[in-house]
Amino acid sequence: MDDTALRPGRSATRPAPPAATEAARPPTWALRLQRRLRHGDQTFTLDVDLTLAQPHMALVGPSGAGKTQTLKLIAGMARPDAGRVAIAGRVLHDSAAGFSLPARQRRLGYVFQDYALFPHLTVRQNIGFALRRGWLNPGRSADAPQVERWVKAFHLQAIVDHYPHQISGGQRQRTALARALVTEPDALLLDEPFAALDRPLRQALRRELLDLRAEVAVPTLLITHDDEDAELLADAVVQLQAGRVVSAPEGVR
Amino acid sequence: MDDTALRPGRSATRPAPPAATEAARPPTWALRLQRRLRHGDQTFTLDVDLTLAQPHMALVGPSGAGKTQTLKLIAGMARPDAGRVAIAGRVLHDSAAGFSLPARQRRLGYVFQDYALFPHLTVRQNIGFALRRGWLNPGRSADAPQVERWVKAFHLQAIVDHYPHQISGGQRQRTALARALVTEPDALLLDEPFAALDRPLRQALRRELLDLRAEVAVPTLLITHDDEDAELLADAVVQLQAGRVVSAPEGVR
Amino acid sequence: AELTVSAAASLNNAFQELAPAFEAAHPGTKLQYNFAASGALLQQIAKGAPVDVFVSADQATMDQAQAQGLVKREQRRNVMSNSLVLIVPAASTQPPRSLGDLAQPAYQRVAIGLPASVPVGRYTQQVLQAAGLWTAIEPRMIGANNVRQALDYVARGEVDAGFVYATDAALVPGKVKVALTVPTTEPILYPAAPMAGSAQPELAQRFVQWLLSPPAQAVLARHGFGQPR
Amino acid sequence: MGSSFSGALVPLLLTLKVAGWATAINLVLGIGAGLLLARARFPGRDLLDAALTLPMVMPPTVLGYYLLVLIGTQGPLGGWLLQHFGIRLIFSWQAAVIAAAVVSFPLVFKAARAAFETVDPQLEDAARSLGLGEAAVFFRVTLPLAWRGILAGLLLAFARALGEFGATLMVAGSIPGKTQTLSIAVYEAVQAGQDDVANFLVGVTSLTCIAVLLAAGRLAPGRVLARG
Amino acid sequence: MGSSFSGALVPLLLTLKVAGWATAINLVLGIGAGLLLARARFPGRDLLDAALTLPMVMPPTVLGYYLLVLIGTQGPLGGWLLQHFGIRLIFSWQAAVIAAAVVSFPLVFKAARAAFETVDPQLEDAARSLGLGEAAVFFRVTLPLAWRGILAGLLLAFARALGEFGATLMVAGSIPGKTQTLSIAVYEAVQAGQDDVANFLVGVTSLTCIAVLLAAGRLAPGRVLARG
Ligand SMILES: Nc1ncnc2c1ncn2[C@@H]1O[C@H](COP(=O)(O)OP(=O)(O)OP(=O)(O)O)[C@@H](O)[C@H]1O
Ligand SMILES: Nc1ncnc2c1ncn2[C@@H]1O[C@H](COP(=O)(O)OP(=O)(O)OP(=O)(O)O)[C@@H](O)[C@H]1O
Ligand code: MOO
Ligand SMILES: [Mg+2]
Ligand SMILES: [Mg+2]
Repeated sequence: MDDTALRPGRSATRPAPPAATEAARPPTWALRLQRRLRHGDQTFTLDVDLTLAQPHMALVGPSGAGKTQTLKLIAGMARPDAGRVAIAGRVLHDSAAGFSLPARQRRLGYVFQDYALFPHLTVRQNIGFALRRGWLNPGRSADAPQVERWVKAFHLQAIVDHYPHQISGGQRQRTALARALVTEPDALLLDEPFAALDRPLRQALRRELLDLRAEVAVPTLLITHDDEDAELLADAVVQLQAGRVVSAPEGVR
Repeated sequence: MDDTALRPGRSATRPAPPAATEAARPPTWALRLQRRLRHGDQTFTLDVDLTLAQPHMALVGPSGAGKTQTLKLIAGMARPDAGRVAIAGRVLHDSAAGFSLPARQRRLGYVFQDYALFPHLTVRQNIGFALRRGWLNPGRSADAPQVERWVKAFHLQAIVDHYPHQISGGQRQRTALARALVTEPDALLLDEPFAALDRPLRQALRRELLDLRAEVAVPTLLITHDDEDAELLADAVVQLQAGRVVSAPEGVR
Repeated sequence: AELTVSAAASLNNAFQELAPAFEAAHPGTKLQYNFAASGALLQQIAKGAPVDVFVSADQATMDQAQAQGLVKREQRRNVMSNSLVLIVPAASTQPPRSLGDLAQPAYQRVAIGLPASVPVGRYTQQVLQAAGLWTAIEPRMIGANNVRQALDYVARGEVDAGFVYATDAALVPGKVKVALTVPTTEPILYPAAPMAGSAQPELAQRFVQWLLSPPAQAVLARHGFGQPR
Repeated sequence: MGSSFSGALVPLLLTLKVAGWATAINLVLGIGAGLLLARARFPGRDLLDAALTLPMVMPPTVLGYYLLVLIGTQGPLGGWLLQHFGIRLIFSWQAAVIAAAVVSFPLVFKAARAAFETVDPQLEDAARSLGLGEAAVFFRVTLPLAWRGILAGLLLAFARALGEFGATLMVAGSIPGKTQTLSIAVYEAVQAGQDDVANFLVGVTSLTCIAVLLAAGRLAPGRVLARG
Repeated sequence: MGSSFSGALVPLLLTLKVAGWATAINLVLGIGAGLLLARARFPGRDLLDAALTLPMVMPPTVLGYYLLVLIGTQGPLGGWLLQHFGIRLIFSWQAAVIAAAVVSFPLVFKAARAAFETVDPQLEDAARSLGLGEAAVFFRVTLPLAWRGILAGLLLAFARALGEFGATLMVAGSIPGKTQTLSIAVYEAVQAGQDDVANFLVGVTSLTCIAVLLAAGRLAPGRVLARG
């Protein structure tokens, strides 16, 4: 497999499939993931096999079903024991071929369930984190138009200079969301991104996400416990239970 | 003010008001809290004044309104600049009288928005934490009936020996809830306790909470963004905005 | 009974060998040695260390002890002597034949005990000053913290020459060559004295005297020490 | 001095005793000072921190000299002990413990302070709200979470105590079987030109140190993550 | 030896130069070794960790002797340097730097390892998924989060380097104005019974150390919490 072909330059026309595609019209999500987590004599086995044409997927299921683990495997933060990950035809991981892109080259926007904000950086620095290349963090007053855009969109103006431990749960969640969106990723992986938000804010942010997707057609994988979220933001709902896909309807639910 | 009188022994008949009450029938929640948080030239001012007869209150409001701060002040984890806190007639703090119970004597069950589980202890040790007196943590296999009860009620059997970083977001939240309930507190302060749970689990836990309250009449203050939570679990909904109470209806909403 | 003897570090080997003989001659007595630089020994004694006998490597330190009333001056004895030697690495092809040769370019580095704190350095400085060579040699001096360090430098060929005691040079015969025995302006004599505060004044005095006995002197001679003159 | 193993056994045991006691003392004092400086705010805090680091900066012999002045029979502490309890510290193994403890104190103190400062205060709040008193919070939450960093400091302190001889020699002397530790024996062997004895003793010291460090490694908990 | 301030100035400057360089070297080597042992898994890791702590356990004079054997003109490293580059390390201030660096290395290494082990790996994952390479992740996330612990180690190492003289004296000799550091001067004054000179020099050393520690305290970030 040609490594270079798999890492096409960031194309200006985003929706167009990258250079090396699989078929004429690849599915947006082509996931085959196996992983066993062991702790003492307890094991949790994740075994997800899923192909989905729709760009926007909601991943639902009970607590501990393996939703977060699935996202981490897709993002390259953990290695599957076996499997293959392709998004819109771009292969990110293929155990059989011994191929695996490092997390940093996957160009995915990831919002962590517990935010994972950088505690030593202010809200503004967190959001601008990926824009600054090189070995230095963005300055405390570094300003970029993309940062400003999301700060405004997510109503974070009042706290841009706060550190993560100085802001509320919902503010943290929005900061994490903004940090991921700023990079203009090829796909979004969102782990309960609205859980800490009240209804009006939740609605406002859904709006923002929909607007974004109208602008650039970025596929989303959204973990949520909120039916409305799934309904409004996803074309397909996939249900996970005890590490396996139990229902993956074709078409909108 | 007599210090001893304010710290009555744990009475067996829980709903009965403790020894030193204020009036014949004290309100469940009598809160007056002022605190200013400064960061650079930004200030956030919390100024809550609230008296509520109903035992079960939901605290709602936009992200950053001051809900979590209010809870921390009630729990004694931060000091108000000025104010007074009394729950069911038991005075926990009174700036004017120069009186303030330390957090550990307030006998409140607190569920943190980000769980604050002890990372060096297993789920079982976390839940049994408060049962063990003295300077040692409960053993990894220490068993107590109260712990078992909540482990079962919250479906945590499979992961009792896991450490917090080895469990899912929802599992963490349930562990935090169990840890607070095990102490049989005088009142419960819950900061979005169901946010990371899927619908069936959320319903099951609400049930558990209602059952508990039917058994021992423990007042609850619940921060939530979920209208159903508020409806089912609270007798009164208080809305906070920019640090102030903007609506506190008497009676059920 | 235990008799604690604080002795200059350079006496370590010889005194270890002396112990059984003294203990045999004085049944029931156990010798306890405490070795360190003479200056450190004096400080310990001055601060109340429970010592019975003090054996210094130089007169100056013992003089100080005496001035502070720490030793019994009337029982102070010089118990052995040593000599200053100029040594060169064993591999050295042209050893100096006189002190004056040290001024030649071949001797860029000369190991000398630090005159301020190491007795052997003080003797060396006196000799070189008397010979009018100090100003020429001082810039080439590699200061050593004690005699042993100077010896190591020479033995490892890191310096071109060095000043040590004859007893030290005898420790590593294969690695250093004695080029010259240097007559010192004052003789190198090791004084010993019982401590004024000793709990066993008699035994302490007997040890000092025993050091001058033929069997003790024989052992000391084997380690390169001379008779006290 | 025997170059046989049995010759090294007495100083080895003494050394372990001295280093063990010194480390135990620093376990208490270092953690106490580290906690104080990590948590309490008071004027001159930084200055106190710097001052407590000074034993590290002084040449051990010099430190030994000052200790000698302090605990010698003429000194304020030593004199008081002698007068009231008839205890003569100087030239005793206890003096060696004091010297080793003073020399290695900053290692534990600094490590403990840094470790305490990375403990999330919210976890301590959680423990308080669960009814724990301050001591219990410390032993059940703060200390376990800071333990990894403290242990690193303790191991360094133990190693330092094993290797200490400058200050020790000054206050405890070098009396074989009584105060002659391994390091002092090594030093003397080097001084006396007994290179093989020195190498042998250094070998024993190093092996002992490695063994103790490996054993202590077991005391470290598995990787404890910062977040719950 | 002058007891005036100007008499202390030359050794003071030399001492600062030596300790500064030694600390700079350990900044790189200690952090590197600490990172390696905190992150890489390989057989013998614990053994390597213990071995890297050994410079701490050896009496400095003995360590100095081994260093002399290594970097002396007859030694393997020193001989090689002399032959191929004409560099003679021994009796130079660079030799003093090497000695001070070796003696204080374990302080930085241990502190760095413990600090790196408390950094939440999820934060590093977050940085990677934001497109950062491993080096950038290290400099922008790992290092800042571990910095407080590392700094504590560096300060101790600097203090130790200031106070080091046993090993230094051995490989650098004591050449006034060239390799005579403050500690060596102090030692000599104590040995020679010049208490006032010694006290004066100890005062200068202590003040210098305190000044440096206070200044370095500014380098520590505000209390960085473990959780975001
Ligand atoms: N390091 C680990 N070792 C062992 N088991 C683990 C580890 N990490 C996670 N698990 C287990 O894997 C299962 C799946 O976890 P995951 O975080 O993916 O759940 P989830 O579907 O995201 O749940 P939630 O909705 O509660 O966040 C859980 O049962 C958890 O206990
Ligand atoms: N240490 C601090 N310094 C300065 N400001 C702070 C600090 N802690 C909190 N704040 C500010 O106080 C305000 C209230 O925070 P709080 O956590 O109470 O919000 P909340 O109502 O719980 O919101 P959410 O629903 O998002 O959790 C926020 O605007 C926050 O930025
Ligand atoms: O014998 Mo000494 O006092 O070490 O020079
Ligand atoms: Mg999850
Ligand atoms: Mg909140």
